[in-house]
Formats: sequence, C-alpha cells, structure tokens
Amino acid sequence: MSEYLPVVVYLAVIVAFAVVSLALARLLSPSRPTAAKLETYECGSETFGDAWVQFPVGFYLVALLFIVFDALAVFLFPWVLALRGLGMWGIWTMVGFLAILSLGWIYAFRERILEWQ
Amino acid sequence: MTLDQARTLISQRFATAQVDAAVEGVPIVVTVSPDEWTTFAQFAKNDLQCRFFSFLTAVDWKEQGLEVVARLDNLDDRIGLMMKTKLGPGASECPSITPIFRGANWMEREAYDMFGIRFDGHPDLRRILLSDDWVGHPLLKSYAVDTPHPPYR
Amino acid sequence: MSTRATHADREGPRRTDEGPRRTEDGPRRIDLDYAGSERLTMNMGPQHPSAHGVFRAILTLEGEQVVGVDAVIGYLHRCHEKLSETLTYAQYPSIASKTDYVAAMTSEFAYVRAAEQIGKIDVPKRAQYLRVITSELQRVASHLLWLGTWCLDLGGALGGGATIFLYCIRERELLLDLFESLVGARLLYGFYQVGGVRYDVPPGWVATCRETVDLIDARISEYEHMLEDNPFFMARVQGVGVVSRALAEDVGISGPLLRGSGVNHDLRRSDPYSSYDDFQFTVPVETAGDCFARYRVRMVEFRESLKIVRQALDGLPEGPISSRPGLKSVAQTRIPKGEAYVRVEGARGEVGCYLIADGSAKPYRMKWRGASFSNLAILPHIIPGHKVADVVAIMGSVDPVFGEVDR
Amino acid sequence: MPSGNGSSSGSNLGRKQERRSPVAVRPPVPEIPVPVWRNFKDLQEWEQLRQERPEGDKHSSAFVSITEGIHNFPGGFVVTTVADAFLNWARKSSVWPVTFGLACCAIEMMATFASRFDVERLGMVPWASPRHSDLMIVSGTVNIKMAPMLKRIYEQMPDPKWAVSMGSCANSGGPFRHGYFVVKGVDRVIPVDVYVPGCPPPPESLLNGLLLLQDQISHFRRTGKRAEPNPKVD
Repeated sequence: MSEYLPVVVYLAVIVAFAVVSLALARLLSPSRPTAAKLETYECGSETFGDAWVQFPVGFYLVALLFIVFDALAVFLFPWVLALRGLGMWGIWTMVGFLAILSLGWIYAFRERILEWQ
Repeated sequence: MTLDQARTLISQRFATAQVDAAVEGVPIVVTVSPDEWTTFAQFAKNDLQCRFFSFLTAVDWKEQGLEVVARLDNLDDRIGLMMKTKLGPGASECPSITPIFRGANWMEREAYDMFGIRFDGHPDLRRILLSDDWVGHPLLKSYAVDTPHPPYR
Repeated sequence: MSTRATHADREGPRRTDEGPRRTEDGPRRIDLDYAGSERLTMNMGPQHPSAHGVFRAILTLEGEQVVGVDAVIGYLHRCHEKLSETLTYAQYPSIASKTDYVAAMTSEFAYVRAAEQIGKIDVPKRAQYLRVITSELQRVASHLLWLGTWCLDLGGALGGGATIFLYCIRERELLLDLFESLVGARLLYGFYQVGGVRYDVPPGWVATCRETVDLIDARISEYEHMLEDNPFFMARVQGVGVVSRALAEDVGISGPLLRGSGVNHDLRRSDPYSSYDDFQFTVPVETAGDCFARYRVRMVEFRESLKIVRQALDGLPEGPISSRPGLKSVAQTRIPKGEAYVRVEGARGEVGCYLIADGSAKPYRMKWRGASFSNLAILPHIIPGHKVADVVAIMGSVDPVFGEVDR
Repeated sequence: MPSGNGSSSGSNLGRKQERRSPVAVRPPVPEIPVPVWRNFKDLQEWEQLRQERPEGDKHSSAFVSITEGIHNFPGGFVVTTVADAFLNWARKSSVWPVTFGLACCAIEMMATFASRFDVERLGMVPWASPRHSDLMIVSGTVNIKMAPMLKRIYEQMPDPKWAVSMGSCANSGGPFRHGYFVVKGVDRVIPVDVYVPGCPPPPESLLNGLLLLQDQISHFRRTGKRAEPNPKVD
C-alpha cells in the first residue's frame, strides 16, 4: 500500500498548486466587469453576425479521426515501457492492434476526409 | 503606337475634346465633356491600349466647380494619358467608369467621400475613408481644415 | 454620442456576396448551400496581428473557405491632402514621408520632384546621385521589413516565423544606422527638399555603406536558402493569390505585384528620372502572378538595388548638394502656376504626386497616388476562394502600408 | 455656410457646420478659411479633456479590506508595505504589451520588440490579444474612425492595465494636429500613464518610457493614490 504514497503526494501537490494559484488570482485581481469588457473580442469592432452556425461536416470528421489515433498513442506508452518483459509476444499483439487501427486510417484515406474539399 | 498617332486618333474620334499638354510629365492631356466621359474611357482602353488605370481624383476650382481627373497608361508603348472633365459650377454628378476599369471602384468612392461627387453607375457608392455618418466633404475649398467634430475635438 | 463607425448598420446598397447579418427587424437570412454549412461573417479587424496596420476585412466564410471580402479602410486617414494645402513647399516634405512610412525616402522624392518639375528647378548631379543612393537603400530596408513581417504572419510569433523576422530587423538596423548617421533620423527623414537634398555625406559614410551593402548581399542568399528549402513555406506560398495580367492592369496595381504578374514595367527603366539611366540593373519579371512570384521579384530587387547603390557610390560626383543652399532659400520657394504629375518607383510601386500650384508658397491641390491604395484594391478580387490562412499570406505578399492607403 | 470664419478670432471653441441647403447654384465660395492654430491655452483645458483612471482598479476590494485591517493593527504596516512591494515587483516585471500598431511609430515599436532593443529583457512579451496583456502602447495617429475601436480594445483588457502614448501623434495629434479627422491626443480616449515624445520616438526613448512606467508601477501605494512624483523625472 505504501508504494502508492508518492502518487498520492504528487496528486495532492498538483491539486494544491491549481487551487492556490486560482484563489490568489481571485483574491488579488481587481474585478471591474464593465459592459465593453464582457463583450466578445472581435479585433476591435463590435461583433455582428452569429457564431452559432452549422459548421461544415469536415471539421467533425477530422476530430473523430484524431480521437481514434489519440487513443492509439495512449496505449503505446505503457506498452513501450513494459516491452522488455513482454518479449516477442508483446510485439505481435501490438502489430495486430496497429493493423486493426490502420484499417480505419485506410478507410479515411480512401474517403479523402483529410483533403479539404 | 506613338504619341502623335494617339493624338491624331483622339482628335479624329472626339472632335469636341481639346488635346493639350498642360500637365508636366504627362504627354497627352484630354479634356472631354462629362457625357463623353465613359465613351472616351472605353475608347482609351480598347483603341489606345491604355489598359493600366493609374488613378482618379477631383479638383475643386471654387467658382468653376468640380473637375474630375483620371490617368491611364499604355505600359508597352509608354503612353501616359490624362482625362479631365469639368462638371460645371454647382454640379456634382459624373458618370462612373467602374464598369470599364475595376480599379476605379475605390477611387470613385474616395472622390465621393472627399468631394461629394455622385458617380452614377457605381456598384457600391459609400464613404471609404471617413466614418459612415460624417457630415460634409472635407476636400472642398469651403471646408475649414480643423472643423471641430464632437466628441473628440 | 460616440460616433459608431460600424459595418453592421451601414444602410447603403447591399453587396450580393454579403453573408447573413443580424437585422433586428426581419428574420435572419441564412444561405444554405449544398455542403449544408451556413455562412459565418468574421471580422479580421483593425487590431489583428497580420493586419499590417489598421485594415479591417469583413470575411464571409463557409467553414474554411472565404466567399466574400468587404475591405474597410480609413482607420489611418490623417488628412494629408487637406493639410498639404495649408503647408508650404518647405514644410510638407517631412509630412510627406509619413504617407509611406516604411519607405519614407521615396515618398518625399515624389512630392519634391513634382514641385521641381513645375518650377523648372534643376537639381545638381551630386544631389541626384544622393537621392538614388538613399531611395535604393530605403527600398532594401522596406523589403527587409516586408520579408520579416510576412514570415511572422506565415509562421506566427511563437512558431517558426519569428526567426526570419529577427534576422531581417537585425539587417534593417544596420541600414537605419546608415540613415541615422546621414540624416539624423531612423525612420522618417526630412532629407529631400525642393532643389536637392538637405545634408551631405559625412566622412567615412561611403566606406561603412559599402561594408553594409556587402554584408546584406551575403545575408540575402542565406534567407533564400532558409525559405525556399522549407517545404511548409513553399506549400503555403505557391499557387496562392494568383493575379492575372489583365486584372493587374485593370485595377492599377504596380511595383513588385505588377512585375510578379508578368508586366515588364519599372519606372526607373521606362521613365528614368534623377539620372537612373546612368546605372545598369535588370528588372525582375515573373509570370506566375502568385505569392511566390511576388516573393521572387522582391528577392531579386534586393540585389538589384544593392548593385545600383554600389554603382552610385563609385560614380558619386563632387559639387553642391542643392540648387537652393541653406534653409532660408528653400523656405521662400514660390512655385509658379502650373500642374504636374510625377511618378517615382517606390518600394511598393508607382508613388505619384499630382500637384497643382497657384504661384503662392502653398500648393493649390495635391493628390497623392499611393501605390498601396491600388495594390490593396486587388484583395477583394483575388481572396474569395482561398482559405483563411491564405488570406494572411496574400495580405503579406501585397505588403500594404496604411499611411499610403488612407493618406 | 460658415460665415466669414477667416476673420473670426480664435476664441470661440467650435464653429457649428450648418448643413448646406441643396441650392442648385452655390453662392460664391470664400477664400480658403485660415486655419485657427490653437494650442492648449492652459492646463485646465487639457485637464478637462483628459481621461482619468478609474479609482480602485489596482487591487480587489477583498485585498484592500484585508490589508486595511492589518494596517490598523499596530506594527502591521510592515506586512502591508512588504506585500505591496512584492505585488508591485511581480506586476512590474511582467507587463505584457498588446501588439497594436497604428502608424509609423508601430514600425519603431517593432524595432524595439526585435532583438537589438529587446523589450523581453524587461519581462515584456509582445502579445497579440488584448485579453492576455496588461499594457497598451498606442503607437500612431488616432483618428475619429479609430477612436471607438481603440477604446473598446482598451476596455477589453483585464485590469490592472496601463497605457503608454507613443509618439507625438498619440500625445497631442502631432504633425496632423490640425487635421479635421484626427483626435488631438489619445488621452481624450483612454487614460494614459506615460507619454513618450518623438516622431517617431527612437527605440531608446520608448524603452526609457517603459522603464518610467515600471517605476510608476513599483511606486504604487496600496491606498490607490497617484504614485508620488518620481525623483528621477520630476
């Protein structure tokens, strides 16, 4: 149980740092919410038009693709650290995992999602 | 196309236009009447090959009224042509040459902004330099230099 | 009531390619096209890192694609033409340098030459050579600032762009030191006056000028390798913002933009003034008309200007520097009645001054033909169809200076 | 028509520009009216038009109440002055200017931001957005179309914020002072802390202005009053 103590201390320091700095900022900084300050900043002129518009679907597809390969990267890190213990078996499982994910990538490439129409 | 060929071509086609060289540094200066303004611009672009649109502006001659000046260039044969037209005292209407030269769009908006000349035929005539709700046309001779404008004066 | 100069409540006739705007009364007009995306009206306003000054472009966007541009200028209108009617021929040149404040020498050059042309005032040979040297050095300094801010826009201050910016400003400081030792000012000079120039070359200036010129010549090739071997720069620059030759002449753009679109027109060659015909230099012309062509034209112009400076320094004649020595004689210059339109090849193109003199000590009317005003007028014609990131690249390659645009 | 304004004495502050009736033939146009050169007659006019800094924009009310309590405690002034000094030192050494260039002075400001006259050694990171910056260097001429924009950008900067007016155009309209479209000094739009003279001010004098601003920040006392006169300058 005790070897988890450094992790707990580390988490506590992180949380403490965040809380203290935010609290200090809120305590010290003068707050004068004038109307102009709360307006959205648009290079100096006041805003017109509406920001909540229907965006083209391209943005959404790219975001999906990113999530898939981000999850892949998350699995790679622990795998690399433990590779020495796993031996060849570990390598083959990761190759299988990468093969499955590259299917998704090939589909995205054929659908020309990344080339912006 | 040499200079005097251009001059003869102009005097043939536009009898009423006076061709002189009153402006230093400009080989051909033509004064036409306002209603010949667009036809002369079209003629200069097609026949004289003066395709380069240099600038368009106006001059306030106080009693004689406003005068619109435009300058075109034939870059290959190095012909500089300046077109002038007097709008007559009190008049501030002038045909627009934006359909012929796209560069005249902003220049005519600036002439409207500074002199109040309404170019009919211009696609989008509004103030370009001053703020949209500005009163008066500053480059007229009757406009004092530091006319106060609340609230910042 | 503060004057609200806003685009939204502008009443005038609406342009067709305008996007939806919130009108309080009627229902909101939404243009839905095939891609199912709605148009967003975005404001690349006066305070923008890549605005090169105070320029406001109201972009109508479809996702990343720009569909419409409405350029709003006038945020730096300083009443140049009205003030010129109240300032004498000796006072105005130092204000004239504030029109194109990045290439201040060539701005004064145009005004001073216009006055000399009407008054038939001759300029001694040495003054003509000094004018050539200073305006060519000014062209190099202005191109250096263009290259620096353009790469800053392309790469971003924290991205890769800042390296070229810091290099270019370092070279520019060497040139500004030259100007400071010659005129005393770094950016805006009162160096030109009707009849010649105001200061003579201090001792040792010619030697340091040669060293600086050689140093910059070596550095330019260093930048070229740094940029043209960089695939990102080439990808962002080639094929972007193409200007056809017909559109170029029709809108009246000039200088590196015109030569980038294939028109071989350089005022120093086609209408030589101030003894430019004594020097040998080549006029670079590219035909592609895109941002890369304009970049190539300016990079060649770097070397041509340095070549001209070297030739001018070799042939610098002795003699007086002004046909009206002393400030008193300049202050009383009275130009007889007459008109003149004079063009000078500035760093950004044809800087013209249409002067009408009425015999008094002040001009009757002075029209400033700023090169950047027409160069900027090409943006609404070439930007639609590009991505927002390309808008920044095109703005940088057009290199507008807003003192000259808004006058 | 402005009647006979050539002869009117310069005393009346504003001549009203009546709207011309659309008469076909305009009456003979008078000689161009002689511009009335009018400088500040006296300090009152400048004070009257100058924008003042709002009170209490340096510290939050909570902080002031806490330090007020400690200050009244006998011997507590040691704590408050140390806290003030520390706070001022922290704010002084990381004042971030917003890159907001208007005209020629912006080119000199760029030269100051570049590597030869480096402002980063003063802790100033030139930042593009007003939301992350503390200092606005107004470098260039403010005209009547730009003034509302400039005021909005200044308003959108978080407190505490400072403003440096760089160049004679921003100080008082400069060479374009008698133009019809130019605001005669940016202190009519936003409260200014340091004025840097020059046209354009060379980077050395801008750096001097920024150092003066840092002195002003470091001499700021908790009580919110204007900093005492700076021995180096006044």
